[in-house]
Amino acid sequence: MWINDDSNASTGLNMMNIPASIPDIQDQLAADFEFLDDWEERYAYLMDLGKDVRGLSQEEKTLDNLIKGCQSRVWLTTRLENNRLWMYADSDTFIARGIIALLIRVFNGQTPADILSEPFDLPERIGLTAHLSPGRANGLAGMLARIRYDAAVALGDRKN
Amino acid sequence: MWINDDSNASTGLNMMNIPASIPDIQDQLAADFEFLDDWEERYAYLMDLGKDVRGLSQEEKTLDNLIKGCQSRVWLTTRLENNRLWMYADSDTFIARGIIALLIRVFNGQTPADILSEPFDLPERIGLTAHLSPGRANGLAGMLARIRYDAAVALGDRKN
Amino acid sequence: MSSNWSAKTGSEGLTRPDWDAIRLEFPALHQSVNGCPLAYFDHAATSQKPRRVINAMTHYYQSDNANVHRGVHNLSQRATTVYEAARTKTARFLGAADSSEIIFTSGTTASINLVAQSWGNAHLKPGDEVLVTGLEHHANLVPWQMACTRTGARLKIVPVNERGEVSTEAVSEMLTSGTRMFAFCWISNALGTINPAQEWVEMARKRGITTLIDAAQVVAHKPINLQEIGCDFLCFSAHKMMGPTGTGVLYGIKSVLETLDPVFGGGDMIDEVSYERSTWADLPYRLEAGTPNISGVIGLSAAIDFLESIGWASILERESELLSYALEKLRNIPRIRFIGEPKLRSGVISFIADGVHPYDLGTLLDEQGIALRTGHHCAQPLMRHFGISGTCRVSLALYNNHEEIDRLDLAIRSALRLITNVDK
Amino acid sequence: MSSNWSAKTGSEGLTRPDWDAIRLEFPALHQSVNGCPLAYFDHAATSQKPRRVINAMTHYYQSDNANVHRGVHNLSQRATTVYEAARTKTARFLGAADSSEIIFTSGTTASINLVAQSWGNAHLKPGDEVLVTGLEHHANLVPWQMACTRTGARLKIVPVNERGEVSTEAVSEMLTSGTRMFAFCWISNALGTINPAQEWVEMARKRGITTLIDAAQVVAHKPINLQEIGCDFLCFSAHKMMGPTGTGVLYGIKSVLETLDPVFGGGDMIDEVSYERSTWADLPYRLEAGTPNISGVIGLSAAIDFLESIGWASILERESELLSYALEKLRNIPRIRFIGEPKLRSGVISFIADGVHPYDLGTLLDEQGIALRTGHHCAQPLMRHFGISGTCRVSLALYNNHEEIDRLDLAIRSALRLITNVDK
Ligand SMILES: Cc1ncc(COP(=O)(O)O)c(C=O)c1O
Ligand SMILES: Cc1ncc(COP(=O)(O)O)c(C=O)c1O
Repeated sequence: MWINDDSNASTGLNMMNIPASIPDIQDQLAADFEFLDDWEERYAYLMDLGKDVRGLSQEEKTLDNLIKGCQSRVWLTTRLENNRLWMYADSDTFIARGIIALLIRVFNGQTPADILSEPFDLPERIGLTAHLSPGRANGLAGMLARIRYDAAVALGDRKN
Repeated sequence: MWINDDSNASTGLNMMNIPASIPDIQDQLAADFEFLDDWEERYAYLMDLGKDVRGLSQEEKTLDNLIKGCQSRVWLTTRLENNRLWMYADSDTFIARGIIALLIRVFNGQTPADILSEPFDLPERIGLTAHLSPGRANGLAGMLARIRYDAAVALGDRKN
Repeated sequence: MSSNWSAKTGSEGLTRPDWDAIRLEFPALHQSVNGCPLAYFDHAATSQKPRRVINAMTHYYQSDNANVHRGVHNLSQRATTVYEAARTKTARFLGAADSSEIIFTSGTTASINLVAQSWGNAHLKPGDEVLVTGLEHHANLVPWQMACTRTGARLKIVPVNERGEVSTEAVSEMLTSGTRMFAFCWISNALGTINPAQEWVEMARKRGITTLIDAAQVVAHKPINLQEIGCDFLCFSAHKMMGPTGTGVLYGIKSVLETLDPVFGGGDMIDEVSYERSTWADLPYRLEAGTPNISGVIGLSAAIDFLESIGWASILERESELLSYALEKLRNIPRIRFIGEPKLRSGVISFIADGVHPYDLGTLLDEQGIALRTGHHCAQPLMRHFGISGTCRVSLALYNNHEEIDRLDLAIRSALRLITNVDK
Repeated sequence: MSSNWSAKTGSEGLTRPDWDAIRLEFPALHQSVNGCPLAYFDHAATSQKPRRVINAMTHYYQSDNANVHRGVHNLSQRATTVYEAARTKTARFLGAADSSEIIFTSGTTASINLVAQSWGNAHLKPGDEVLVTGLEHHANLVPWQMACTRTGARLKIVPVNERGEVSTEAVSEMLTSGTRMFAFCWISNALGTINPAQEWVEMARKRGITTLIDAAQVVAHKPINLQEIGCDFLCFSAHKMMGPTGTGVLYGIKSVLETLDPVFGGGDMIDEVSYERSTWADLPYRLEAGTPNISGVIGLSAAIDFLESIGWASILERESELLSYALEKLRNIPRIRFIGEPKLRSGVISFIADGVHPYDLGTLLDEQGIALRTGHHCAQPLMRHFGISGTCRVSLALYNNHEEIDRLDLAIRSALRLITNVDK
């Protein structure tokens, strides 16, 4: 598990470990960010979210799990359990961890079908893409692509 | 000899084969050109002058005698006789022959010392440099350099 | 791509681009030379540039300029975005399968040399044959000579016929079991001959032979669809397609590019470097060592936009109309002899006037503001084949017009009159 | 060269260039990034361009654009004139003995690779040694690794000390009887270290060893006098000296250049081409295959004019003042540790903040409009030497000012505060 146990409530996980819907979590996060109006608060909050990312062991930081397109290094791996996808990740920088944390908040414990079909518009909604320069956006795109790829594989749909 | 025998008068050679001075010949040529005011007449006259250039034999057209910097091919060689330099030249184009003809008119039969010291401003004076694009001017510069180089060698001044 | 040029309605009811308006886009065309309006017929050497291309580069330097790929800061990210967007656009323009098949180089010459060296060293051995045609520009001849010298392979030349064409039969005969590479120009810069590229590639591929197309003279004149052509490599320069100097493209099929070792080492093309050894980055970066010509690539991208804003159908129609007109005019001038009479001809006409050195004719045309090229057009062996040292070459582009061709006709006639008088 | 910038009178009664006016010449500096005015501290990656350089290229495309060297027409002649005048100017700028010693390339990387290939293939054999320093940019390391792999020579590295310097004693020890080539950067792009180039070349020459100087980081900062330095080869890029991308210079002593076979074949570099073989043109054309980056070279020429219009004395004074000011400011920020403390330093400061990834710091600076570079600066082995994966690098140029440095100071402090809060 990648989330501290006491943070279930705020991450949308209920007792059954079934998360809220992807759109709902995004709504919630967007609302959280709405209170922050300068870049310092936004980044502080983002990096703070990143603290929840528990990290991977050295052995799990394989080349296979490394996301291309990140200037900082980001590793991400997933596991399918009861038709729900769980994400495990790490990074060597605070900001990338914050971005992974956002993604994990939204997608952790969701079904592969939902992951593939629900839109992910959180970055635009929280003004992150305006602030997110292309390289960082690239990293984000890489992480999202990886999560969706794993979801597709999980669905048995190997048309990559 | 490179000049048709009947053209001595107009080329500034007197009975003794001693030419007029370099400035005088240039004055004369500049005056000749003054009557021509469009490019057609100027080029017609220039190419006409070129007819006087007698040409070289195949054996004389050596790589050594080829002037660098010409788009058309120009060969030029000189001979020193009684401390006067005589020029022999050829080209595969009418216009280059015309330009050589100008140079030969001015410098043929002059002393190496004069060739090295007298200014050569004919091209500007006849508006040729304005019309002469850099490549052609280059060719002209190459020919002039060759004549002056040979004059310098003749002077025993080998500081090239 | 639909035209965004204010359109005229043609006699058949078709809308046509406003060619006068397009011509106004090219600042360099509107000047006088030696007291006459410039008529630029030297497109095949380098094209003139539309405002859009010039402005794209100026804009880049005025607002986005930074080094690409390695920067965390905004400018660097912006520069990277526009640079990589140009790659994607070029890939789409050519119909490449993937943008990593587009390698930016400094020009056609660099692209061909990269292949001749890297592919050549990996795949050529003594006894192998490299085939080129007798029409090649030195850029597609000398690198193969050098590769053959290095590797012991043999260079063979498909002969040119009296019309300046290379017959498909001759190509077929010379594509033997020993042939490893067939490298040929799609369009000859010296004669304008259009080769049946798709047919030749198909023939070569069936025999397992790698193909390289020199498309330097194609890009401003014909659309390219790599999926149809099917060649392994294709090379061209931006400066011949309304783009800037110092920029070129090497396209290669990904699986083939992947077999290439880098020719140049340096920044951006590495993955890990230690003092002992280095490993290479992925394509396309592996083959792009050092800071690329960022502004040049941006100019290329704008040139693609420009061409597409007019549209290929219009460009093809316009150029073939101009070409027919010019051919007819020139054919009727006494003493003029065409060098090359290919059945399929792009906008190039090479000619000589009997007994007249091309340099003299070119000079006298220049005096009348007419810019054309004289000389061997970097195709000395081809000139030798025709028993001449050079030609006068008129080359056309979409920005030329009928009036210029009329002036060309008259100017050649005056020049020949002048020379004939001297020649008497 | 006297300054043509409206001058201020300094406190010592000396006239000084008006740096504010000079700064206004750089359009890209006057923009906001993420809502803040841009402060550009990434000059070492690529410099910003003055209006004069941008305009020179625009002017070229708008009025003189044509292919060089082979044309009889006016435009082509004009293009040739400006292109060759740029060569002459560059030769003078560097103090070269002859303009044919200046080869235009696409950049430092291409220049060094050209030498590593051509000179390397001709002169290196198994057992020979190539010496570089531990400070090199990948561009002056990877090409030599490749040359050594090809020829069987060995690559040796003069170690870097803890201050980020290479000692002359170490160089002297490693210049052995087996050394054929000593290739080194005059100024390190990663640390700013200035190497005693003249002394090193002298040492090498006395032992008959060929020298190559990577001057990429020198050209905008120090005058170069080749007659004093005495190196065999010197390489740099226009884009790091206020000039455009895609343009570089390879200088070589004529007698040494003459021993080089061309690496690329094509147009312009040949004398005679037949199907069987080709002979090469004279220098410098022999090493410049294909259409050169004409507009790029014109931009380089304008960049030289620009630098000379300010004058070296003023530039040196200005940059050393800015450097001292920045060093002092940064040194006083808690948690900041300089990587490299060379005694002689050009306008580069590499640093890390303990426990902070350079990427995080760089990102948070970018949010404040501060552009600096983070990462390995194409010097991975050097980073490994310091046990780090990268640094933040501030690099300065004559167009920076004190206010920007003040903002840098405050911005780093805010960023670190933010990170420290998270880190708790
Ligand atoms: C010291 C040094 N050498 C070589 C290079 C490579 O220059 P370019 O990328 O322009 O070829 C650079 C620039 O990144 C450099 O700083
Ligand atoms: C057919 C052909 N191939 C190759 C080239 C070489 O192009 P560049 O000089 O831009 O490298 C040219 C242009 O001169 C050409 O016309």
